[in-house]
Amino acid sequence: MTVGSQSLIVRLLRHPSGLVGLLLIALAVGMALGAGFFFPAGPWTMAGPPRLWPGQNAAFLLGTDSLGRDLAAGLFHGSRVSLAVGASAAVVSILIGTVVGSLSGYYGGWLDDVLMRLTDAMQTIPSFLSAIAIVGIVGPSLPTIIFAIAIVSWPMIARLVRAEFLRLRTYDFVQSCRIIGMSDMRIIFTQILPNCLAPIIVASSVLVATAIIVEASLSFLGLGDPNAMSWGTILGNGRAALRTAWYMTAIPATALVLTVLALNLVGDALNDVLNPRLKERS
Amino acid sequence: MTPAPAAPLLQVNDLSIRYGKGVPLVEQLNFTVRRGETVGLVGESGCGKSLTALAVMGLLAENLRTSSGSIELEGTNLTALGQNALRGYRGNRMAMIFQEPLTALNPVMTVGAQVVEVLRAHRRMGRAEAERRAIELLEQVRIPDAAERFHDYPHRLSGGMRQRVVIAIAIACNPALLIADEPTTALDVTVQAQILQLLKSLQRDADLGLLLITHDLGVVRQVADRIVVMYAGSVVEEGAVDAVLDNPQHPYTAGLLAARPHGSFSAQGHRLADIRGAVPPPESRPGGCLFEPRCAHAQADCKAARPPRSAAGQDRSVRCYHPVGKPN
Amino acid sequence: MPRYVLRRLSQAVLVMLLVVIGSFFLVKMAPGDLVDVLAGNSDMTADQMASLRVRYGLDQPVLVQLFIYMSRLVMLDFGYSPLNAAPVLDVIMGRWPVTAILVVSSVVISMTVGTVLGVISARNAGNPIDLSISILMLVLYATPSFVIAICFILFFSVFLGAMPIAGFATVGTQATGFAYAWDVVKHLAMPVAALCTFYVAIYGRIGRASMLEVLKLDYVRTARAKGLPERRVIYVHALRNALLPLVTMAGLQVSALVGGAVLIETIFGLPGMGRTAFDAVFERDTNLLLGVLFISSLSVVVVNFVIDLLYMALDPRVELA
Amino acid sequence: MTPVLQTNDLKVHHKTPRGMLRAVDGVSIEVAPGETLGLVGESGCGKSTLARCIVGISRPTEGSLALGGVVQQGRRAERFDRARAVQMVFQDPSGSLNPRLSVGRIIEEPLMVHRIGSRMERRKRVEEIAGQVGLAPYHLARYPHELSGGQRQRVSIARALTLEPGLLVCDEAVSALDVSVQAQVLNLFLDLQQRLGLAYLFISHDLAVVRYIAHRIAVMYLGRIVEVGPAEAVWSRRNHPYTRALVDAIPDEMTRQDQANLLEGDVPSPVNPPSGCAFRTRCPHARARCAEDVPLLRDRGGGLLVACHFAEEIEAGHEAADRAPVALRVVSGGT
Repeated sequence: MTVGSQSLIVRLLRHPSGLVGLLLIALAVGMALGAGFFFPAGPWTMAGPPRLWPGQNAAFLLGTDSLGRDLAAGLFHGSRVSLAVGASAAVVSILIGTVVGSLSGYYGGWLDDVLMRLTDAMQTIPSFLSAIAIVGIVGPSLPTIIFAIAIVSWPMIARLVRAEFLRLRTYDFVQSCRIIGMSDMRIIFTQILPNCLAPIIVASSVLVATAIIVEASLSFLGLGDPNAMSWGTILGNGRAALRTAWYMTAIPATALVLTVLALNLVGDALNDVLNPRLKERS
Repeated sequence: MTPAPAAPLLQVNDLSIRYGKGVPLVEQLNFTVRRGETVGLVGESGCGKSLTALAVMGLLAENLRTSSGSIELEGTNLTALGQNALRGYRGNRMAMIFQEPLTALNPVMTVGAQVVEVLRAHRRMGRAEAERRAIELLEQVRIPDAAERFHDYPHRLSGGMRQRVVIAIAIACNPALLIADEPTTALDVTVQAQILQLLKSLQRDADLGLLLITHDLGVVRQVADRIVVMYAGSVVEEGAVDAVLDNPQHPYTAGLLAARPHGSFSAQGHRLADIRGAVPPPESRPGGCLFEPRCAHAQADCKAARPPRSAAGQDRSVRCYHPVGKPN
Repeated sequence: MPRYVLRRLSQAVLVMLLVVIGSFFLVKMAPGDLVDVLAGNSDMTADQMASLRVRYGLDQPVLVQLFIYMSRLVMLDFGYSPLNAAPVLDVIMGRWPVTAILVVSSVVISMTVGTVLGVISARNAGNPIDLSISILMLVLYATPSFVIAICFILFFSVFLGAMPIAGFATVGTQATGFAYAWDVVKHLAMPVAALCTFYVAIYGRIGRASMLEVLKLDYVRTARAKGLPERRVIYVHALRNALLPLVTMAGLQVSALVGGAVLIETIFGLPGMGRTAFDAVFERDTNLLLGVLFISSLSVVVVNFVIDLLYMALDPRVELA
Repeated sequence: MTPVLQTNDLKVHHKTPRGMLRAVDGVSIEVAPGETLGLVGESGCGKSTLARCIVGISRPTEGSLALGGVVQQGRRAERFDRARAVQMVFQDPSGSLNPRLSVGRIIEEPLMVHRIGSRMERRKRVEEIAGQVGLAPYHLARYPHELSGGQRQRVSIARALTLEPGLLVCDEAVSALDVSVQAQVLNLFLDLQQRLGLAYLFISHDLAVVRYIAHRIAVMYLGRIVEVGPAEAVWSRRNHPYTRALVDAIPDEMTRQDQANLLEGDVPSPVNPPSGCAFRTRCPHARARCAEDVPLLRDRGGGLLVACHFAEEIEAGHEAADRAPVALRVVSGGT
């Protein structure tokens, strides 16, 4: 695969789900970047009368919550937190997962046994349960939440990377590198890892999506960072008024679902674009 | 050699196979297989020999299609039949053996069940009767302890044994035509010899028409009566095996024979006569003779147009403007 | 075969050991201990607290505490839950069945529905049926279970008023037998459905991909070459092999469902394990939290072990592994 | 002259769930500078394991291995010297090259790992080697998937040659190629040997290929060498019944032959090999003694070593059969 990142974007844009997904993600990112510009007062300011329905007042297009905070401001600022938590949790779990998976798959033997049992154990404890336990015990703050999400998500990446390493390790080009005297670390990082980037990239889009959902779920349960307004926080706040003012729940939920959908669409498109087996046939 | 009966068992006329609407992968293919005859279809990878076999069986992938010509089995044009009608022929009047015995059998079904299944698909047989017949078939392909192997899963058997099971499935309904696509390529040479001998004896006993697809001229010489040599999607030479291999007329056939390692370099000091370059992919095939870019005997007229099929003796033809070898 | 079972069993024990150690140290990270929690609920002198610490072994070094904890676990002694004023085991035993019903019915339903949709999708690959199923899958895949749960409540309970909004059964019901069962079914229908949707999508997507993959394999071509009816090729030869990755998926799903149950049980007010864990975290009831983590992990390990046996029955090649 | 390769009773055993797998079970071979030793055997005979052990991918369980007279200790520090002594060419031309690297980079890599020369010097050297194996300078910018199978194998050879090893281990290096391309690569191997004085350990399942290219041939069965000697002597004298079966099983494209000496069954499992002579379960000449005594390699004259108790008898019988009129040969099978 000789394709640079630019033509990857181009190919994604040619793919129907890639195009839709990228547009939606661009929208979410645009909201996050423009939050300060459009709503300089921040999401916490009680700007208007409480419980305004969307469209009721032109100044508050999406209405206000029970405390009179602008839902649109919450949505824009919330996208910052949701996307940031999603992306950083994904990055951390990819780092851990890749290191564990590479070592496990490349060296095999007792190291593989130890790391795989550890991975098994991590996947055995119900992941959302341990996320709640970690956040509940350590205390709800964004770094803790990111850490909790990363710690329950890396096993998936570790398994994926390990499987790729097991497959690629048997390839003659890897053996050939050992024969020319290349060091193990150099083989892992310059020879094998670049060849399993494709599945990692595909998985990472799903990982960001899952992380966003987990953060929202935690906030929904009241375990979110009290100082950060995320989509989950708005959802949690709206829960009490579900029967009378369901728009408070529906608006952040829609944003959440669309973002997750977009990430999955991009994941599917990446899979099609990067999958060499599909490419060979065309 | 037995005299040729009137109607051939299998007749392929001007067959072309295309990928979608693209360039043809196989073009204007003509050959016949007669009853009780073994025809060796020979060529290097990418020449279209396996595609031809799949086309005869009606098993081409969905994105491939036969774009022209006909395939006649016992006088019926198979290309005109729908999948439902074809199903009645497959496994019944014609059957196929594949290259990879390791993957050709369903891993989660016992070998016995896989033989029984084909019997019950085409013959009105009760379960018990089909099982009896299946064990007979496993014995016929010389699987030791057939009654016990009947209950084994494929992964328990060696490659050679699995290929025997595949053969048992193929001959279960006494087909008239058996297509074997590189049946021994994945096997060791001593096992290859066993399988070839088995195929030969089955063919002789049942008066089968056998279409043997292979890249190995040695296999063809040992097993086949007639040979069809393919290059880049097209037949370049055909005829009786001994006649063609003793006196090849097409430079490609001659080149293949000469390129095969023979003798000892350290003792005799001879170099192998290789064929320069590589087989062109379908989209960059030349407009003239397909072999022209690699041919040592090419002349100016070879570039102009595809050479026609010309008779080169009884039951023999060659597609070349400047045939090599002794005239027959 | 016994050899393989034995190896899996020893792996399972090892995994449980890691779970116990991991969750123990996680809980130890909490500021304050059990005695602080107890003290928080009553007036206790420093002396009383110190003597309580001695009684619970909390004055010992952490490793000794771990050892004591583990030796108690072997006797199925999970300690005392201050939150419920009852032994942890009793609390869990009362709530375990609710989660079990929720999770088991979700696995069965999502696997069945997902697989059927996946196979239909694969058989119609590329045409409108496939496209519409795929779009449905995408939407279900992207919608978190709690959002679905809220939608269900809004539509069925608030708007239509057709379904009970919360609880395991009607409060104070006197119904028995079939009537009681029907009451429970009505109460659990929405929670189970909400818990299922995501996994229906996962099974559907994996099932479709797996089926398409298998249909390309050599033995499917062999089956076609035999002249078998297409239905037999699909359902006998392809499907059984395509199911294998789905069975593996089921193992992972059980663990995730137990986690997901926390949200669903909270939303629907169900007295299950997830809800209990959530309360334990909030009230800092560490014994209860450890107990829930242990029992739910143990259930996951047991289910996975059973699934491995099932896999072995489905795939005769496993004995070689 | 010091042999470029010498193994002494080399054993490579692996643990498997079903017992110890004796992939290589006491192999002693020697390759002189500039010589080609052909190693033939069927799948599972241990020839690839032996190759991997010689190039340092796996370690010997027992026995010794010397490259250019230097006994290998199996230390990590040895890997640079080993790399300069022996390199390998693999079977699968699509899996042996990193798909993400350009051909030039693939050939240059050994020089980079060994920190040889400046960038310009390395580039010059790469072009020079590419020329030697018949690749044009424009090929260097290509990626492996843009090349044909034969060209990819040339890239593999070029990469193996950059460190100027004395020995090249070729593991089924031409087996995946079509006959016409196979001949090109075989000719290239011969050219390079003449020009550079390379020695080859040429491993193949194809006895005809090995006979053509090798000076000497070693025949391997279930982890052991059963016959070794000058190529023509092994081919024509066929003292070991297994060698004989291998030769007879090759379908000859020049003449139709009767296959009188078919072996029965498959190669037994190397986890649980037969007692005594491992070949006895398939051997038409097997007798009671074969189950008890392990036959050792014996000198049969003319440099031919054979591990068979009845080699004399078989050679005599073989000559008698060749003299007998063809009509008398029994055609087996054909029921």
